[in-house]
Amino acid sequence: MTGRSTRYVATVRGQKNSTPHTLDVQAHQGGQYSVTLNGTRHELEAVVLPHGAVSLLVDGQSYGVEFEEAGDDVAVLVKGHVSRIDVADERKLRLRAATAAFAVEGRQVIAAPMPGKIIKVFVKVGDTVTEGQGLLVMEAMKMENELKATKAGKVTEVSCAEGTTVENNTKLVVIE
Amino acid sequence: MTGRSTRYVATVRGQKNSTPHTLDVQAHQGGQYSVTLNGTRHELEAVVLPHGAVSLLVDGQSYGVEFEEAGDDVAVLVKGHVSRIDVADERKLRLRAATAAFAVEGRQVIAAPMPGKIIKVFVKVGDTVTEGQGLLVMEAMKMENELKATKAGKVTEVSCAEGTTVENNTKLVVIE
Amino acid sequence: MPKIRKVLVANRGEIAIRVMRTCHELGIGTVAVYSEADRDALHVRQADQAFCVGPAPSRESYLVQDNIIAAAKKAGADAIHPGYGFLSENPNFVRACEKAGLIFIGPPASSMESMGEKTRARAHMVKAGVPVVPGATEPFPTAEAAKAFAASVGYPVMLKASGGGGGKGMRKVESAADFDSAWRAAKSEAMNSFGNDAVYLEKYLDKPHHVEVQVFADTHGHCIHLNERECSAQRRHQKVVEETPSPILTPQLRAQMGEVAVKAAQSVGYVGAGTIEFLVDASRKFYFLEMNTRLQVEHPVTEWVTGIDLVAWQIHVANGGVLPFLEPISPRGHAIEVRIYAEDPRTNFMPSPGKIQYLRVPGGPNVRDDSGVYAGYTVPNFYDPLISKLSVWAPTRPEAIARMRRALDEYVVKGITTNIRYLRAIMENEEFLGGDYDTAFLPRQHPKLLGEDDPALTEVSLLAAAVYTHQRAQKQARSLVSTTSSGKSGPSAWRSGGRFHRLGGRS
Amino acid sequence: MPKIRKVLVANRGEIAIRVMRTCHELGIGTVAVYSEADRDALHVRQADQAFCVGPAPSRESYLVQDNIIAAAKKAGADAIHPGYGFLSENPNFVRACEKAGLIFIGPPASSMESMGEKTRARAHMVKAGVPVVPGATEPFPTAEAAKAFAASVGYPVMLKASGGGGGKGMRKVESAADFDSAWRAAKSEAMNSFGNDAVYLEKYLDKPHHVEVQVFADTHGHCIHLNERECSAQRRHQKVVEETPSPILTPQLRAQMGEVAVKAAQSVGYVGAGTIEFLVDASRKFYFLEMNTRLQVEHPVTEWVTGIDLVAWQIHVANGGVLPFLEPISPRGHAIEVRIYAEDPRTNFMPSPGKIQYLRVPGGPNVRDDSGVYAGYTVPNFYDPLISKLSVWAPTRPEAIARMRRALDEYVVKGITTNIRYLRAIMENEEFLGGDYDTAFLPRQHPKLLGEDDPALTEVSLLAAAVYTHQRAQKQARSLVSTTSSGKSGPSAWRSGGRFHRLGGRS
Repeated sequence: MTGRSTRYVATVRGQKNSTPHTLDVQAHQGGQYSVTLNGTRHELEAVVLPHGAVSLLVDGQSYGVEFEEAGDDVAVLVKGHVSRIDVADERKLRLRAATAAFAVEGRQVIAAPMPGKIIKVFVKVGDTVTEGQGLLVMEAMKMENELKATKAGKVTEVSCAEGTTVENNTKLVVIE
Repeated sequence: MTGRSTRYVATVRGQKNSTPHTLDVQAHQGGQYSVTLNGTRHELEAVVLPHGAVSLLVDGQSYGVEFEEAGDDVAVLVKGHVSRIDVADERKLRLRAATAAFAVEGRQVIAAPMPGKIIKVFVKVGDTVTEGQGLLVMEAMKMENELKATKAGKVTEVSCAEGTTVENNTKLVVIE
Repeated sequence: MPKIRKVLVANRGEIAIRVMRTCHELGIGTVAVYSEADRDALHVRQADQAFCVGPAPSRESYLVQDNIIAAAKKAGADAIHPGYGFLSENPNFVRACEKAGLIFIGPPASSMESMGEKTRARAHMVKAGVPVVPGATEPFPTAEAAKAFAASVGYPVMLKASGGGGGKGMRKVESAADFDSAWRAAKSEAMNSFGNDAVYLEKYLDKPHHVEVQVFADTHGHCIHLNERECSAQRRHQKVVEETPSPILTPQLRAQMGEVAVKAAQSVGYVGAGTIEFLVDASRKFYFLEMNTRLQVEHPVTEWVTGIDLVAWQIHVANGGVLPFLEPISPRGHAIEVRIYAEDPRTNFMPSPGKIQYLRVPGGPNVRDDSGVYAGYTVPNFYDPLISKLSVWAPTRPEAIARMRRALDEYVVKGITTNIRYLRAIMENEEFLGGDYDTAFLPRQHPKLLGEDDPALTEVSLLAAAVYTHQRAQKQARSLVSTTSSGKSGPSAWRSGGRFHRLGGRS
Repeated sequence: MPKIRKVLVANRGEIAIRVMRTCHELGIGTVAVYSEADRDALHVRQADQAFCVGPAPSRESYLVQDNIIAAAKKAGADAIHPGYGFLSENPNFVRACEKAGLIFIGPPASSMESMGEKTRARAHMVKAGVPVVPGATEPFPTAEAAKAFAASVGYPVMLKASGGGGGKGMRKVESAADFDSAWRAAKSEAMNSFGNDAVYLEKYLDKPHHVEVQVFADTHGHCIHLNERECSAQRRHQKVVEETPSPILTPQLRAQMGEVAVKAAQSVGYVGAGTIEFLVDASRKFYFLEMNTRLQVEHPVTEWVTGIDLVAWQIHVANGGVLPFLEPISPRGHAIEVRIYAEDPRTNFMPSPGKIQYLRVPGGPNVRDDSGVYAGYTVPNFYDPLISKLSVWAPTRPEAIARMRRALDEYVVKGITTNIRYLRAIMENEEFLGGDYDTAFLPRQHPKLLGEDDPALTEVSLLAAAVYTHQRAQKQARSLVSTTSSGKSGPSAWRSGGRFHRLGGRS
């Protein structure tokens, strides 16, 4: 019960109020953990089920939890509720502080969210688009779906043509 | 459609009338086969499903089939119907003919059909038992189950003791 | 009368399985047809026999009449059940079946023709004295003519494909400014879906409910109704939730609508299972919308409250049988159905085909699952994204809603994104609970239905993420120290399980 | 009256899940308890909260009253639902709950005591004027005394555990020669199962049917019956198939038995859900057998034909509510339940614990699955081998049987041996179809129920085996030729899928 504990700093992505949370994790035998979150200590027990989900008991409350690694973040699914969380240990935090100056604003890549057929392309390289503007229409599973710009900018690349079939995740349009 | 065909001789185990059947198998593209059984030609199409079963079409009749290798035999499960079949090609048949003289009658090993606890042992080494005679009682899943001799003979080995817990497939009694 | 002994089901997915289930119970042989993309689909295994009818695109397989009929002849089937969609409302196919000596399980070609094209159906109904929505009865040759007519009945108006159904080729137009783009979209969708780009328009009603009446007719001149279904929870005119009884119908209104529905069916010499769709406006006036001349997707709710197997009745009527009951049946209790789609409500309901890694369907009292998929199955990209219909029954509407919530909580589909959480949100939405939700309910409540963050679950997620990260770090440390000590893994072999998709939206 | 807000379910498996489903629908919180062997069981995840109550053996976990009550207090539960088995019929546990300020969802300790011990129950019933089977009312001190009594009432006789139920500790004795071994077996099983080796005996009746009546009583003096269940399909006194209505009951007999059942329950001041078991002999005389003072395993068939959620009624009554209906309810249609066990009918129903590799439960109209397992779950060795209860409803008995056949054909459990095929054979057995099957039906028909070889399927098996062998030989040949060409596998990656066990019997 008195093992060494490790400190983590976690931030929930995409929330209005994204204050970092401090968590101290102490591992015991048999998948049991004590975790202190914002000053309150919780007893956790985690069991991995055959299909990959984790049965998690938090102070006796029962949750089915699934994890997915999303870049540097961990995505957590619990009761249909999805959070994307950045969890950093102290070494990682120091590293980040050192490289923060080099961070840049990313460009926006619109990729095919499913395999399908390109029905219509509304934009060409050089066009200026506003947030929410329709870029192209794909057909999949008998439905036509419009892909929209998620931010304003200039179209720098259009890598699909009307009438062609594209695979999942194919890059279609780039906006900068 | 005119590929080379291979001949097999198959015998269904445990049937009253166990005449060997002759089968000529011709493989085509995409999991398709022509098989001639006792002079009648059948068109087969086999697709392996994600959970290991095979979806088999025989002249358009649809069957879900499962296979398990059981020693030299193939066990086939179709619509709840289990057959254990010996399938031999010509090389195997020649080999068998050559070694047939050395075949011996096997001894009978009674193994634990499930993990459980030995409640009672009725026999000891040297006892003569008749077919169907009770050898021992195991408890598993709250039920007591009697294991019986599947043929008459003499007990040559008793490798379990009352009150002990045994794993699945543990050898318990040998009769010769 | 010839007895039906073997039925070819000219469909796929859940409805093919639904029809085969009844055939199986009746001791009738079943024949599946499948496209090249569907060789491993569940309906192929559910059937006694199965024949390939062409490549993946429906137009080259499930819609090729000759291939379907050839399969039926080869299999020795004596009847064809069309399910819904595909060839189910195609009178030419009915005639082709008859010519081939096959019983078509459905209405005669003539009633299909009378009801198949919406403008013709309207004209028929007007003649039969059935109330219809104010609007034009003929497709418009040009956008200008249509626009002029829209101005005369007043906005908003609805554009509708003359040859269609299922919400395809339909567009609501709020004002003259939006007319042109809506007109183009409706025509193009109509052409793509039905091979016919004729479009007409109607006045859009005030807070309309979509309420439909199930009718059933035999070949002996009997026709009854089996009560209504409330189908106002629609998205792009695609039904999402259906229930019966309708929360807004009085017994008087039910009886009136039932009577009109029977009259409508009789006026076109209908036979078999059919559905008369009505719009019921804020003043509870009802208007004929269209008739679906086939089994409806949402038929299970009617089965729940009547105890009738509608597919068994279809076969019975096709065999020349007399309807088992000749009086309307009072509904018993309340039933709700939701449609589980492989789609992502957060990205404008984008379809999400892919492999189902894990599946657990709900069970227990009065829960019914009609699905066409199985664990390990890859939902293909070529067909409708409907993977399951979940329906429940309970003595009262609030109990049925509570049961549906429970059933949705139990439903696990891993590997692809589904609308299960969105459906769950509908079952908690105040407007839905109130019962008086019109056809604009889903678009209106959309942001709410996507759900909000729950602080308690966020806390659990933080704890879980910390433990996950900690465990991962420990494992990495261990594997750095001793990569040679094999066999003995840690106490709890964590792994990132099956994928759950589109977690944080696009990036 | 205190409102129940959170229920601890002192059970595991399908019944724990059954109870939690209703709690969930009622908005009542749920608490699971589990043994160390059950940490990954489904009921732990189904619950809102879960607490470990001890090691795997029930006597050290599910039967430890203090641990259960401590978990309830810790979780803040205000009531305990015992399910069936375990502590469900233990009056001391009822008192312990009361002492701890917890509502026990079940009858008062006093009615349990009056009905719990069979000999005492018989005496009570004789006093209340309820007909009982001829036999002794007290346990026998010695085998000799019992044997003498058996001779006096005449063979065959039944030995029964005084403290038991569920077929444990029961033995039919055909003649004096078999008496001693049966006596020993019954006493030892009684001791193992109930910690009490008292055994009594009764005359064995001619072609008896086991027909039981569901009763329900509230705390306001109301008591009704909810019709009967026919449970004569038994093996070693373990029910295998149950149905309602009983095919052998006339409406008169139903009314009579219902009346007697209500009288029996009232005579012991009963509250909640209970079942009066009767034997009905060849002349249709009926005799009180025993009362089960808890929810019965086979309660779903009653739920099907009445539309009532019996667990919801239990909670309602425990909350002090008045029964929602005070008149008997006519059954609607017909319902059948079968019990799916992890056992092998071919090896004397040997239990077969192990890992469920793949699971697909049946769906479609009027099929209900109550299971306590999931794909990937390892059925442990410590508890009852019941893995699922499958039940169906249809308007008539023949339709219900056809539906059950269809549902069993759809049920796929891979990795462990089950009795599904055996259950399927029951649904085709002439005697079962006839409806007049007594309690000796299953042993009598045993060889037939194991099934016979089907020549058509043997032919398919031969073809399949040949193709399988051919494919395997080709693959071996290929891998001998080029073990280096990786990535590109054959067109159809055959593999010997999940195991299916005990294929050709033992060898």
